[in-house]
Parts: sequence; structure tokens; C-alpha cells
Amino acid sequence: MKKKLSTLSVLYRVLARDIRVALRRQSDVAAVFFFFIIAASLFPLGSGADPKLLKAMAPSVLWVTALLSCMLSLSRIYASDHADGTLEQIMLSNQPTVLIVLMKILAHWALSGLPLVLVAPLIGVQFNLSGAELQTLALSLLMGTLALSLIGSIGAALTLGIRGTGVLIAILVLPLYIPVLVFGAGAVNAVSIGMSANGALSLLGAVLAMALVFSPLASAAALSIALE
Amino acid sequence: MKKKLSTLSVLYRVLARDIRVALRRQSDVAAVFFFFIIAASLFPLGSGADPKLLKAMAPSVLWVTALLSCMLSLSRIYASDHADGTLEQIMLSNQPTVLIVLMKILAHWALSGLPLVLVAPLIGVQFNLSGAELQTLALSLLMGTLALSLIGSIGAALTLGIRGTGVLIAILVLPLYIPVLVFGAGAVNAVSIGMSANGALSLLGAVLAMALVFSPLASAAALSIALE
Amino acid sequence: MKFSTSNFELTANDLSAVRGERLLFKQLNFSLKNGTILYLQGANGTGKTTLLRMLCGLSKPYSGVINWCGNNINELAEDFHQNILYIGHLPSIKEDLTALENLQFSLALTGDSFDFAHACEVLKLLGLGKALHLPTRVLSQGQKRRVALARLWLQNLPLWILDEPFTALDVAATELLKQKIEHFANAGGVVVMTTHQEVLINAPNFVQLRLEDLDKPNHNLKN
Amino acid sequence: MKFSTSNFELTANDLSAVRGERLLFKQLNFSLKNGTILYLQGANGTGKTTLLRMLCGLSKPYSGVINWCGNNINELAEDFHQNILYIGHLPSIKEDLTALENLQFSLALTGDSFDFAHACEVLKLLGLGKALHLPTRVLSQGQKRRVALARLWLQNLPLWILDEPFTALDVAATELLKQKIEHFANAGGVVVMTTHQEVLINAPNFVQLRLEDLDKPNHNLKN
Amino acid sequence: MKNIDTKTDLQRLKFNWLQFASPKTFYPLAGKIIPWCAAGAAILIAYGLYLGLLVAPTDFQQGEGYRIIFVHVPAAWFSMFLYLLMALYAGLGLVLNARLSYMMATAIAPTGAMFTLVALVTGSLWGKPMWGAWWVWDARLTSELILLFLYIGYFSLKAAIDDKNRADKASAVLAIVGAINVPIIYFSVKWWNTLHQGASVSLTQAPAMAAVMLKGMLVMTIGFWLYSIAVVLMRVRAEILERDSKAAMLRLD
Ligand code: HEM
Ligand SMILES: Nc1ncnc2c1ncn2[C@@H]1O[C@H](COP(=O)(O)OP(=O)(O)OP(=O)(O)O)[C@@H](O)[C@H]1O
Ligand SMILES: Nc1ncnc2c1ncn2[C@@H]1O[C@H](COP(=O)(O)OP(=O)(O)OP(=O)(O)O)[C@@H](O)[C@H]1O
Ligand SMILES: [Mg+2]
Ligand SMILES: [Mg+2]
Repeated sequence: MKKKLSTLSVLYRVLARDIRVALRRQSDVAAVFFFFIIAASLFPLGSGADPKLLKAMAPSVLWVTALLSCMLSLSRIYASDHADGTLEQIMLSNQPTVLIVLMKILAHWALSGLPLVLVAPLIGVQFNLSGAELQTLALSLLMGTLALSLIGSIGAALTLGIRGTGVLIAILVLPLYIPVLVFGAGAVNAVSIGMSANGALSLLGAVLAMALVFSPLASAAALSIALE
Repeated sequence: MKKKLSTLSVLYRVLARDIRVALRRQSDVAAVFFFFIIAASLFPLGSGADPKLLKAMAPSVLWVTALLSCMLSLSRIYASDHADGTLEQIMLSNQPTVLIVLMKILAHWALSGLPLVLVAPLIGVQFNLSGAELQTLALSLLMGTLALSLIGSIGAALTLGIRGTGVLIAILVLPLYIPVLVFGAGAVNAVSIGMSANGALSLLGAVLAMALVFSPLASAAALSIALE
Repeated sequence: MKFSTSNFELTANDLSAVRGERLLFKQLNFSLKNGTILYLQGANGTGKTTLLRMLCGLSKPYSGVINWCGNNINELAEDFHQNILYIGHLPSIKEDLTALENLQFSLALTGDSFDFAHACEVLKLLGLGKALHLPTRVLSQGQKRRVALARLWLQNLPLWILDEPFTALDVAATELLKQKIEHFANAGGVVVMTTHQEVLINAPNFVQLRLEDLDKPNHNLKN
Repeated sequence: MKFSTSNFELTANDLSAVRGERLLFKQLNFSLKNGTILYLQGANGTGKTTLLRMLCGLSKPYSGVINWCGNNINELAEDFHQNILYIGHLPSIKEDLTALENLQFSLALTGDSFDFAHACEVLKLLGLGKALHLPTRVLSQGQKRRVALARLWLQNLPLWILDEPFTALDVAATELLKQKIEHFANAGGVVVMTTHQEVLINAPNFVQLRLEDLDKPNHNLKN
Repeated sequence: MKNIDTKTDLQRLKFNWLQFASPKTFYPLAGKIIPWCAAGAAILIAYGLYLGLLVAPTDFQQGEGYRIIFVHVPAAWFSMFLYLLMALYAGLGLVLNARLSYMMATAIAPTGAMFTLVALVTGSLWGKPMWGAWWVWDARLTSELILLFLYIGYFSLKAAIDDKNRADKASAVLAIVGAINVPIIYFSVKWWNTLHQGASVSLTQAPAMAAVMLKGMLVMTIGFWLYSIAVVLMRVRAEILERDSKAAMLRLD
């Protein structure tokens, strides 16, 4: 009888597999990234090139675009596993589903949220944001995108196997994203008008903490409902 | 030997089926619609509540959001037909693929673009747009969304059967959408600063005409490549 | 049963297929006339599905040509398509539509008009009487296949290309399908099919073609 | 072959299943001990797949309970899951990964460590020697099934739940799988399986259970 | 022996309680309650409107326009209250696996959405004279809008899943997750400086408004409450009928 793997190493393998599958399609990971860049660049195109207007729009445009790009890639978390039957195997694992779900969310964040955090300041420069604003932008996105992946996972799990999922996820998830957006963009806005971003950032932290606790539970429940 | 159906009645059936499948899931059609409303409402949240800034942002925000909502529903055109094998049957039809493709695009537009045209003025009011601006907005969206469905169909066909399609479509299609966006939002911006929208609108018309001619051809070619 | 072309011929000349860096088959030649059943055999992965899709024109051969009544099928395009009934290993039905709606659409694609009463009859014959108005999503595997196969009863096309048509069918449905195929061939239709199940088909013109694994002629799993 | 629990029992008490407004089966009772093969039979749509998924705990019965060694499987949850090897009719493999990567992940899910050399051996035995490093997307239907089935050789779990395992397999692979199942049952494992193919399985404890169509007791397609 | 007795007693108790929650007993009970609630609602709402529109004095600052408060405020309260109630029933449904609970949640949603819409519309009608704009993007207004979206999400998800059982459960999870928005709406005026005014009725402080206004609002609130009960119970009854006529086709002994 062979030795059984420990919980940690099982979880590590789940994480590693999800990342590997995503990287096998590099275009997929690159896509979230480029979507963010392209979509953010659409706004200046639509509004003419008044630099003041751009600077004023920047926090909301960058944050909303980041939010939309995270949202667009949500279906990656579970949909393909559901379509090919792997999800059933995952639910039949000997490890608690909640933990496995958490790993899948982290994998999603590492490959969709994290890259945005890195590239956002670059785009911010194009919108004439100052150094302090850029820092706050990056920090708020770092916390915010993780919260987005966590919250989004619930929507992704609830809509599994339903047609026209893309848009339905959006409806379910966008209202829940709003606090993240308000505090995230609020932090940047605060810096723009010379105030401290601490208030907004700590509220963002609170949202993140709540999401970390509740989202895996809710997602696991949603998954077992979806497979019924 | 029974009588064969005429080309027109075959095409009519393709159109009717696509619309029926979509309406069978009313929620699906409603979803594009609500996505537009919700996403447009995100921007004011991210930017605080300065009415002047909002009015200035409005054309680009409304147009970009309309564009994103059309794009999100693009996968509906072919993806599910591909997944369940119906697309192969469609390619084996005794009617020219180009015409069938055109019908599928029209069905998509009727259920995703058209509703936006109807609701956009309502949202425009929330952004304090004037009557003339609202009219131009509706007119530019009427032409523009059809062009978006046509152009988007090429991207949808090219990315068939590829994982993480949502985001990949976005990348392929967004650059092609830029002329539509520039002329569409440009028309509204022109009215805002008291100029005539005719120039921008006729350019938009030209884009639409080109898309009508080339997109079905390109989509049909892309489909036969995707199935190979 | 009558067909639009009363005499026809499907010929393959020197066909070969390559996937990745693997040669699946080469120099395949055959000619199928009215009333022939071509039964493709071969172990998993020898290229049966690949060949069937080529015969429909869905994928292009690496070399060689396929002719329909003497004309290259790629040039005929729609003119060739209106003769084939292809059922692949996917059920080819929309899960959101009912069985009847699915059939109506399939028929429209080849320009056939839809006779509602007849379609109900066929579905009942296939044991789907209770499921006529359910979205096909909720049907079992075998029931989905039956919906797809109902086209064989409803459409009037001279060439059937069937990729493992017996998959997921229970004994009764297998028997029904087998008889249908025999009957079709006797009436002059051409069938190209594969199956791993042992189904004994009685037809005057029953041709077997075995695809071999070119990589390992003496593979340890002899088939 | 040895198992973590040397003595175990899977019992179903008064199970019933409802889908939509249809009662699929009711008052199903059985108890499976070491070495038993339960062969589920029934026409298409009688509820075989539904029952198998219930036995895994993936869906809940409409009424009745399922016990594993006397405890309700819903309460056992992960403690029950670590005993089952379920292979549904979907291949359950990620098309972007190779066969080996897929197996490694499947094994990790039940906490089994992965022996690379052994896995290669098994895949070769299953005729996939050339395909070890191809993404499974390009494999044929039958080859995909073989990758999924390789778990039977690699994992060491006492309860197998197999939904039409012979689908898409060629004759050689069918034979191989049949022997594997017999061998497993002889070593004390429990198997619950369905298949429409006629496969003769020799095992001391071979139990057949036939699900009937409750709606139409004298349906015209007698099975 | 004694132990076993207690256990069966407990079981019987639990059984009775659950039986009360079973659609069969619920249906006639609801039938009896509905007329009373409906009549009460009609009387109280009429009385409340009379107090609000005719009896209450004209406000020296806001003129006659303020009278919209008698509809606006109770509607806003109910939009939030009903959401919480819906989430509660949804949660109960998940825990007890009770059909009736899901039915209640489903039946509450349209009424809740309606009150949300009423609060939004009356609010923006009022906003035009007060703030000079139909709509401003302030925290309370926006979060009330989000509440509407949450209701819409709940409907959409329910409509998108055709298996009733799964639809019930999935939308229940969504309802519970969305409940997080309610405190945000309620406290938004405190957390952010907004145009919208803060709470003027609270349990801990003396009410800041005229007694007659307070009375009018309370009467309207109770009227809305009775209205909600009547409408929700009617919907549940319709739902029970529909589901049971289908269930009757099951021949499960
Ligand atoms: C569309 C616009 C509006 C929305 C969505 C809205 C929303 C709400 C909500 C949710 C509440 C209940 C919260 C609570 O009890 O703490 C409320 C209460 C109230 N609203 Fe509005 N409101 C809007 C416009 C207005 C306007 C224009 C005014 C007047 C200037 C106003 C005055 C009040 C008052 C006085 C209360 C009662 C606060 C209390 O006593 O607790 N609202 N509104
Ligand atoms: N990129 C590739 N590199 C190497 N081999 C490939 C590649 N793509 C496909 N193949 C091989 O091509 C073959 C395709 O076979 P096909 O699906 O036609 O088989 P089949 O005879 O229908 O088998 P089955 O009985 O399992 O359905 C498989 O053996 C597959 O491994
Ligand atoms: N919503 C519904 N309304 C009515 N019947 C339904 C509904 N959902 C599922 N069914 C029926 O439930 C049954 C499910 O059967 P299941 O998939 O378990 O069959 P099976 O025995 O595995 O069949 P097969 O041999 O074809 O795989 C089917 O008969 C299907 O028609
Ligand atoms: Mg094949
Ligand atoms: Mg089955």
C-alpha cells in the first residue's frame, strides 16, 4: 500500500495543474492582459484627447477596465473542467472541496489579476497620473483583483453549464464587485485630490478579508448544486 | 420525392431557429441588456459624482460599454453550434454558407445590438445628455451595433473551439471595432460641441457597408478552417 | 424510397491522411456504387473518423482526390452536400431545443420540408414518445443519439456517413438501426460507417475496409 | 492488490429517483460486499447514469439512503470519496494536457502519489506508447477513453463506478478492460457498471440489476 | 427506555413543525390569511396617504414636494427588508431542504424589486426639485440601484436554469451572498458624505420630525407590510398549485 499524499501536496498539485493548463495556452493568459490594455485605450479614442478630462477619467476607467477583464476570464475557473467531466472528479477528491476551490481561485488570480497589477501603472502614465497616484493604483489593484477573483468564483460556479454564461456571470457578479470598485477607485481619487488613501484602502482590505472567508464556501456549495 | 425548400425559406428557418434558441433563454437576451446598463453605471461610481465630468465622459463611456456588451455575446453566434456538432451540419447544408452566416449574424444583432439602441437614451439621461445628443447617440448605435455584430462574427468564427475564447475574441475584435467606435462616439461628441454629426455618421455608414459585404465571406472562410 | 440521383458513385483515389507528424493511412482507393455498405474497421486511432470527415468534405486529404459522380467534391461543394447525411460522434443536436425542433432545423439545412406528424411517428418508433417536448439537454446519452438518428428516417438522401452510430444505443435501438441500414442499402443507398460493436449486417454489397496502424505493424494489442 | 479497508459494504435502501416530473426508479435495494460486480442493465433513459451518480454522492436521491460500511455517504463526504474511482461517460481529461499530466492530476485528487515509470508502462500497455506526450486533444475518441481508463491500473481504490466503460474501445482494448475488471473483483474489489455492449464477464459474484421503464411497462421496443 | 421516548417525542415535535411548513397545510392557512391582510393593507395605505397628503403640515423648507416622503421612505425600507427576508428564506431552504422556503423566497423577490423601483422613482422625482437633477451618483442612491440589480440577478439566474430544484438552490446561494449589500445601503449615509439625508427615525434617539409625519409614515409602513404579506402568499399559493399538479403525476408510493 503506497503512502497517501498530504493535503498540502494535493492542494499544491491542484494549483500547479491549473496554472499549467493556463500556460499551455499562453495566448489565453496574454489575452486578459491585452484586453485590459486595448479596452483602456478605447476611452481616449472615444472622448477626444483633452488631457485634463483624461486625468479625471483615469481612476474610474482603469479600475472599471481591470474589473471587466477579470470578469471576462472568470469562466476559465470552472467551465472547462465542467465540460470535460474533470469537475466531477474534483468533487470526488478526498480533500475538502473548499480548499480545492480556493486553490483554483488563486490560480486564476495569479494569471489574470496579478499581471494587471503589474501593467496598470504603465497605462496610468498614459493618462497623466502622478507617482503617488500610480502607487495607490497598483496597491489598490493588488488587493482588489484578488477580491474580484474570489467574488467572481461564486458567479462562475453558479452559472456552470448554463448557456450564454458570459453575460449571465456579468449580471450576477457586477453588483457584488461594486464595493471593490468604489473603494479601489476611491483610493486613487482620494490621492488625486490630495487626501489620504488609507480609509479607502482599509475598507478594501475588509472586503478582501470577507471574500477570502466566504467565497470558497459559497463557491463549493454552488458547485455541488451545479453538478446535482 | 418531396419538393425541396427554396433558398429563402431555408434562410428564414436558420434565422428563426437562432432567434428561437436565444429566446428560449430569455434571460440570455435580457443579460446583454442588463450588462450594458450595469456596466455603464460603474463609471460614475468609479469617478465620484461630478455632473460636468460625467457629461464629458458620457459619449465614450456609453459607446465603449455598448461595444463591450456586443462583444461579450459574440460567442453565442457559433460556439454552441460548434460544441454540439450542429455547425458541421450547417456547413454541409445545400445552401451557400455565406448566406447562412449572414442570417446568423442578423439574428445575433436583433437580440443583442437592437435592444441596446432602445435603452441607451435612457441611460444617457442619467449622464445629463441633451435631446439632440440622445438622438445622435441612438442613430449612431443603430448603425454601429450592426457593424459590430458583422465584424465580431469574424472573430467568433476564428476562435471557435479554442479555450478561453472570451478573451481571445476580445483581442481579435477590439482593434477592428476601433473605427466604429471613433465615428460613433465622434458623432455624439460633435453634437455636444454644437457641430453637425453628419460627417461622422456617413463615415460610420461606409464602415457598415463594407462590413456587410466582407464579413459574411470572411466568417464563412474562417468557419471552414475551424472545422478542418 | 427514391433518390434525387438514381445512379451515383463515390470514389476515392490514392487518399492519404497525415496528422501531426503521423501518416495515418495512404493510397486508399475505393469506389462505392448504389447499394453498397462500406464498413470501416480498425483499432482506435487508425484514422476512421479522419477518413469519414474527408469523405464529407469537412477536412481535406493530404493527397488524393474524392469524386462524386466523377466530379471533385471540393468543387461541387453545396451540390455535393445536398446528397450526404453525416452523423458524427457528437449528437449534433441543440440542447436547448426539443427533439422536434432539432429535427425541423436539421431538415431545413438540406432543404427538406418538415412533416410534423411523420416526425412524431418516427420519434415514437424510436421510443421517444414521452420526450417529444422536453429540451434535449435532459435526455440520457442514448436518447440524444436516437434524436440525432431520427434523421435517417426523415431525410431522403442517397449517401449516409455514420461514425459509430451504435454508440450508447441499447439492444432494441441497435436492432432497429441495423434494419434501417440494411433496408436503405437494399433500396440503393450508399452507406459508409464505422463501429467497434459487433453488428451483423446483411446486405448484398457489404464491403469491409480495414485501416491498419502504420506505425506498429506488429503491435502487441492485435486487433 | 490490497485496499485500505479490507472489508466494506455499499448498501442502498429504498432508493428512488425523480427527474423533471418523471419517476425513474423506486424502492431500489441492494448491498454489495467485497468481490461483487453489479451489472446495471436497462434501456436508454431508464436511469442508469442517474443511479451511478447517486452512488458516488454527486447527486442526491429523491428518497432513500446510501450507506458505506453502515454510514450515510453524504455524512462521510471526503471519507467516502477516497474509496471510489468513478469514470463517467465524459472522458474526464483535460484536452490541453498530455496523457501523463492528466493521470498525475487524477491521482493527486485521491491523494495517490504518481509513479512516472509505472504510468508510462500502463499507457504503453493500453497502446498509447506513441501518444505519451501529445496533448490529449488530438487523440481519437477511443484513445481518449483509454487515457481515462488508465486510472484503473494506477489507482488503488476499493470501489469502481463505471458508466459504459467499453464505449469507443476497439476489440483489443475491450478484452483488456474486461480482464482487468475480473481480476479486480477477484482481488476483492467492488464494481458497479453499465454497458449496452455484450461483454461476458466471469466473476464469482456477478449480480445483474435491471432498471425498467416505469412509464411504459409494455413498451413496443422490448429490450 | 426513557431516552428513546424523548427521542421519539422530539421527532414528533420536529415532524409537526415541519408539517406546518409543508405546502399541504400551508395552502389553506395562507388562503385564510390573505383576505385579512389585503383588506388591512388597503385601509392603512388609504389612511396613510390621507395623513400624508392632507393632514400633515406644509414643510417650511421643502414646500409640498416633501410629501413624497410618505411613499419614498417606507418603500426604501421595504426594499431592503424584503431582500433580507428573501435571503433568510433562501438560507432556510438550503439548510432544511424545504420546498416551501424556496417558494417564499421566490415569491418575495418581485415585491421587493417593485419597492426598490418605487423608492428609486419617487426618490428621483423628489431629487429634481431638491437637488436640481433626476439622478446623482451618490452612495445611497447607487447602492439602492445595486439592490435592484441584485434582484434582477436573482430573477435571471432562476430563469436561466430549467431544473427547478437546481434553480431554487443556486438562486438561494446568490440571495445570501447579495445580502451583504443591505448594510452597505443602510450605512452609506454614515460612511460617506452624501447629498442624501441620514436616518431621521431611530430607536435610540427622539424622532426629529413632526409627530403627524411620523404617524403617517408608520401607518404607511404597516400598510406596505400587510400588502407584501398578501401578495407574497398569493404567489406562493399559485406556485404550490403549479408544482403540485405536476407532482401529482408522480406515482411514488
Ligand atoms: C433616486 C433617489 C433616491 C433613492 C434611491 C433613495 C433611497 C433611500 C433609501 C434606501 C432610504 C432608506 C434608508 C434609511 O432608512 O436609512 C431613504 C430614506 C430617505 N430618503 Fe431617499 N432616496 C432618494 C432620493 C431622495 C431625495 C431626493 C430625498 C430628499 C431630499 C430623500 C429623502 C429621504 C429621507 C428623508 C429618508 C428617510 C431617512 C430616514 O428617516 O431614515 N431621498 N432613501
Ligand atoms: N498532432 C498530432 N500528432 C500526432 N498524432 C496525431 C495528431 N493529431 C491526431 N493524431 C492522431 O491521429 C489519429 C486520429 O484518429 P481518428 O480520430 O481518425 O481515429 P479513429 O480511427 O476514428 O479512432 P477511434 O476508433 O478511437 O474513434 C489518432 O491516432 C491521433 O493520435
Ligand atoms: N426534466 C426532465 N423531465 C422529464 N424527464 C427527464 C428530465 N430530466 C431527465 N429526464 C429523464 O431522465 C432520464 C435520465 O436517464 P439516465 O441518463 O440516467 O439514463 P441512462 O439509463 O443512463 O440511459 P442511457 O442508456 O441512454 O445512458 C432520461 O430518461 C430523461 O429523459
Ligand atoms: Mg473515431
Ligand atoms: Mg447513461
